[in-house]
Amino acid sequence: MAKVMNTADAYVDELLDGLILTDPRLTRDGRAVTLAKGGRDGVAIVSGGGSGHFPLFVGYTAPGFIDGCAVGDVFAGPSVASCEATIRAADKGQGVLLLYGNYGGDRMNFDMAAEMVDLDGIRCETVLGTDDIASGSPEEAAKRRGVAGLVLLYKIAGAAADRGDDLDAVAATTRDAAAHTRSIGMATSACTIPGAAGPSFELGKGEMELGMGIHGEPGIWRDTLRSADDLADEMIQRLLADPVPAPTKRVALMLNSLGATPLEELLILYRRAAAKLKEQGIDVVLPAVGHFATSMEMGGLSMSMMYLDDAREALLRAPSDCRYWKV
Amino acid sequence: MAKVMNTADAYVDELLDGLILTDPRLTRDGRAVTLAKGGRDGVAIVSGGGSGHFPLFVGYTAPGFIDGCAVGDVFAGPSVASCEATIRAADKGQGVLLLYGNYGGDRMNFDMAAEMVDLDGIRCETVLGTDDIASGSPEEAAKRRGVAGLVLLYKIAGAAADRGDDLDAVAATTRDAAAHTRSIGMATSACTIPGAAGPSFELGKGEMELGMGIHGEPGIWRDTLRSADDLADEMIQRLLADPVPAPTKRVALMLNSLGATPLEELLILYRRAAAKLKEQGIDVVLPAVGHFATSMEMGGLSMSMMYLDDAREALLRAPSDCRYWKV
Amino acid sequence: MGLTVSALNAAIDRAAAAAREAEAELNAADARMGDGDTGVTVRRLFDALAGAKPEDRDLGDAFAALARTCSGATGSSLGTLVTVAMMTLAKPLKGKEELPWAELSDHLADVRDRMLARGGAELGDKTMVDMLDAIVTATRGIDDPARLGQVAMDAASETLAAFRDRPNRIGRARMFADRTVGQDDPGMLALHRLLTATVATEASDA
Amino acid sequence: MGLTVSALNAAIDRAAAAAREAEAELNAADARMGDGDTGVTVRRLFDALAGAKPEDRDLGDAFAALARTCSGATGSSLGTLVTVAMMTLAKPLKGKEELPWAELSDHLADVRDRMLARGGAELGDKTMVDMLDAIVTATRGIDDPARLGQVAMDAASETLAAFRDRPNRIGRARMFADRTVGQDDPGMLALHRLLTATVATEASDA
Ligand SMILES: Nc1ncnc2c1ncn2[C@@H]1O[C@H](COP(=O)(O)OP(=O)(O)O)[C@@H](O)[C@H]1O
Ligand SMILES: Nc1ncnc2c1ncn2[C@@H]1O[C@H](COP(=O)(O)OP(=O)(O)O)[C@@H](O)[C@H]1O
Ligand SMILES: [Mg+2]
Ligand SMILES: [Mg+2]
Ligand SMILES: [Mg+2]
Ligand SMILES: [Mg+2]
Repeated sequence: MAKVMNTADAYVDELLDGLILTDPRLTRDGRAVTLAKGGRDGVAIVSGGGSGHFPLFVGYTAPGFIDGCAVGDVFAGPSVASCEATIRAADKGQGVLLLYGNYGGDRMNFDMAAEMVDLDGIRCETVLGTDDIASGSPEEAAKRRGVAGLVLLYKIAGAAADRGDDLDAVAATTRDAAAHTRSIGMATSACTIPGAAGPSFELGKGEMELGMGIHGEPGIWRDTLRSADDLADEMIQRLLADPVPAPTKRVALMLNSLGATPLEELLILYRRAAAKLKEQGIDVVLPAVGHFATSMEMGGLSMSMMYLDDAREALLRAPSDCRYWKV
Repeated sequence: MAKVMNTADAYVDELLDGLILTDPRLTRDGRAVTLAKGGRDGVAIVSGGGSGHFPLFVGYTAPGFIDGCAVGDVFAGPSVASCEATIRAADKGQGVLLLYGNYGGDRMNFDMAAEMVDLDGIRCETVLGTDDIASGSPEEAAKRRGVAGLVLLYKIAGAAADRGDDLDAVAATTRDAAAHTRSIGMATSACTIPGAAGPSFELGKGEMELGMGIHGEPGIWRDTLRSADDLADEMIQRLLADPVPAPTKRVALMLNSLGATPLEELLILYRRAAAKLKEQGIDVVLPAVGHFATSMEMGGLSMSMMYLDDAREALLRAPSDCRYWKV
Repeated sequence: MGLTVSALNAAIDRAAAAAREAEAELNAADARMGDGDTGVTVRRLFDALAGAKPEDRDLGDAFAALARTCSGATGSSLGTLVTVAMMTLAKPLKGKEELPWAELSDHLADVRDRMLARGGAELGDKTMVDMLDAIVTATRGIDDPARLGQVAMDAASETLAAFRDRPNRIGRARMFADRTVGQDDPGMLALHRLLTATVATEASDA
Repeated sequence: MGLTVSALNAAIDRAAAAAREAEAELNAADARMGDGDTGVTVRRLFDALAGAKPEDRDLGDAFAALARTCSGATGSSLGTLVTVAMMTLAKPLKGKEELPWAELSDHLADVRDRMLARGGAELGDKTMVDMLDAIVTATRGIDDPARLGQVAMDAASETLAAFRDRPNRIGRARMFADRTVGQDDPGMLALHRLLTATVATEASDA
């Protein structure tokens, strides 16, 4: 599929130019994007990650969500310099929560940036998105990668900061929410990094793969043509089987298109997933179906589930104003 | 690309089941979906069209937008029976604006339905979306098809009805807005109708086509790999060259992904399009970048432009609550 | 002898089988100038009609029931034109159990006129209505069902051939009318295939 | 004789050329177990370094400047580990215009330790740090630059071969470690290719 772009090397900078033009609340200093207008005064939430997952990460730089985002090349982490610049720009003197996906490069970069700003007295806490159950066994849960569930964590952290919680409290609330969030994805077709000759993997016509990573990392199984109901059943079963500290009977359920898969098909899957949860006595109180965390034109979807108590439900329902979040 | 579905024949009904589950404000009677809670009391706005374009059409059944939607099979119009049922369910005694895209089948069906409900004293007015400039010359503007620009018309009509305008006034305002709305699309890859063996057309790797219809109808030219800037220039030039009654220097600009094309690439294109408009002294006051009217997993995008005066700008900015509309 | 509900039902079954067989061919024909769905449209429509065959002996009621089924089963242009046809036939045949073959042509003329009024096409635009028009003219006054069927089929085949090298003038196809030259109109092709099957039924029933 | 800024600059140019050449190979190696971008990462990184070659004669300042360039140029794990390397070298070399070749191994040992601390990998996980570790050990005390280069290259080649049939133990690759058996680690492969080019530079500069 042809890319609508100019050059591969200009891809990220040009898309950020476009983003800033569509949202006058944002400012940009190179690869550091911050919410200049309409943001909160308290604890700042900063995220970052590779491009190619829009609206994740930078699209959530919005009231009620994150205050700043460090932007990497397509499928690469943000540079140390952009992490540092974003933290400095977002900080309001109340400390900064670094909230991003658990990828090796990103961790190193944010850690280095945090050490640098620490020299100037800016305090950072880190919470990692580790929701992808296909990227590690329950015993290795801390090594798991972050996928679309991170968006739910943005909302939690943003609402906690909005109500005036201090850095430790925001971090604790978000960490607890992360411990109650699980995702699993499946892919039906690959995507191509701008400038690359072709996709870095290929799925045959009518093939699908469960558990594939958002950069195309191999998954749990590859098979031909399973029905939507069959997929929904397996995804729900795997999510529910994964242990969490204190599971509740109320969940937020996010069905996310990785790009090419139409929302119609997410709705078909949603229908069955909600019914399966109901069978287990679990209610979906916050359904979200859309493009929240993509892999460019990749086909497929992810299902994310956050177990809710009253506190988390209230935070997810708190007012916000992000054009890529509407549930 | 594998479809996430059960059977082709169940595709539409199952997606509607899912839709209703994600939005408790909606009710469904077969292929007639209506806003049961939170709707307006005055003039009802009813639309309809084929499936496979989500969130168009049925996704806009929401406060501030349409009151009901008749849903067809994928890429087929809604049946006469579903048009009639939707009109009857949506009507609040103040008359119904039928607002849909100018496709032969849809017109016949809505016209027949309108004649039937007329027997029971339900008054209907019709306004057609005819924004696709590639589907007819300016002299044949009335024969042009409706594409993503219809979403902007929903917003105009909904806001006019919300402020209490009567049917004639809502129709006149919407008709005038339609006369000021123009779109052009381009495709980079095809899509497959559920159950079909493959896509009904093929674009080669790295090929793109300007002016292709949302069902894959052939376009103006097919070419290999043009740059985003080049495309933006041509699209803007073609849109501006198309005559409208009273062009203004303020526009709403919608960049819509047909499905697979990532929003990143829309933002790259947006950057140049906004600059081109600025060169002509035209300001974009309402940018919209997202998946508004798709063709399942088709690659490509459309650009829609509505010339704004104060009245239209106010209507587009009026409050609404649709999860697929956020600008 | 004339058209009865039982002959109609047999014809619908034949048409439904023919529609299943022609699905891919009709989709392909439509893909060349439209949205590629004529085959699936026709197949679903006739599946629905075959699944709801009227039990009434009154031809008018039967056509009204078929019109209701059509109106709920499809939203395509072709399907809606079939609905128009059924509605058009329902009114004058109300109360009749048999329609003399010799009168069929006049009723089809009404159908053609209603289709043109509803769809906004004109004769010569290269649509299924052009084929219907040719059938109306060719079959006028014929009361032998076997001959009527043969004449209708010949008219359909000739129309298909005669229009093949003319441009389509309605819908999206008119935008690249040149490219439709040499191609069969999918609606005409559908009517031709269904007619072939239906005429076979009538002949064997006659 | 020892490492100077001008030798460093020449090495960077050679490495940048090597990175361009190896881009596709490294991407392909990464595609088998990671996200397929090691080649583009390394190419962009060394393009940036080559475009910002330090002018200073002070090795410490030179490495600090390179660290700054790195830190802004890439966000990949590999790139950040290179940043860590530059930062690690900057401090002890501050104020020196030449680093005796015999001392290089000790400095690289510091680099290795900082990389392990920052990245959280362990020796044996099959990363580029394993290769660096082998180089550190093999080159200890060697002060002839030609021999040092040859020994480093041999160590790199041997490490590549020795680890090829072992499983990767970090990042996503550990999830399907079995499938990484028989495959070169992309970071090791990158280091090997860059070293080959760099050693050639040093040899010709020596
Ligand atoms: N307005 C019209 N008047 C007469 N015939 C029409 C009209 N529109 C479509 N048709 C006929 O229907 C055929 C297309 O049918 P189909 O593909 O099922 O419908 P759609 O165009 O809705 O996809 C055309 O080839 C033509 O013969
Ligand atoms: N935590 C780590 N510790 C040591 N080396 C690492 C680590 N993470 C990655 N590497 C090295 O970097 C290589 C991958 O580089 P690259 O593809 O550029 O980065 P990324 O994994 O961010 O896409 C791996 O093959 C490995 O040698
Ligand atoms: Mg990477
Ligand atoms: Mg159709
Ligand atoms: Mg068609
Ligand atoms: Mg990589």
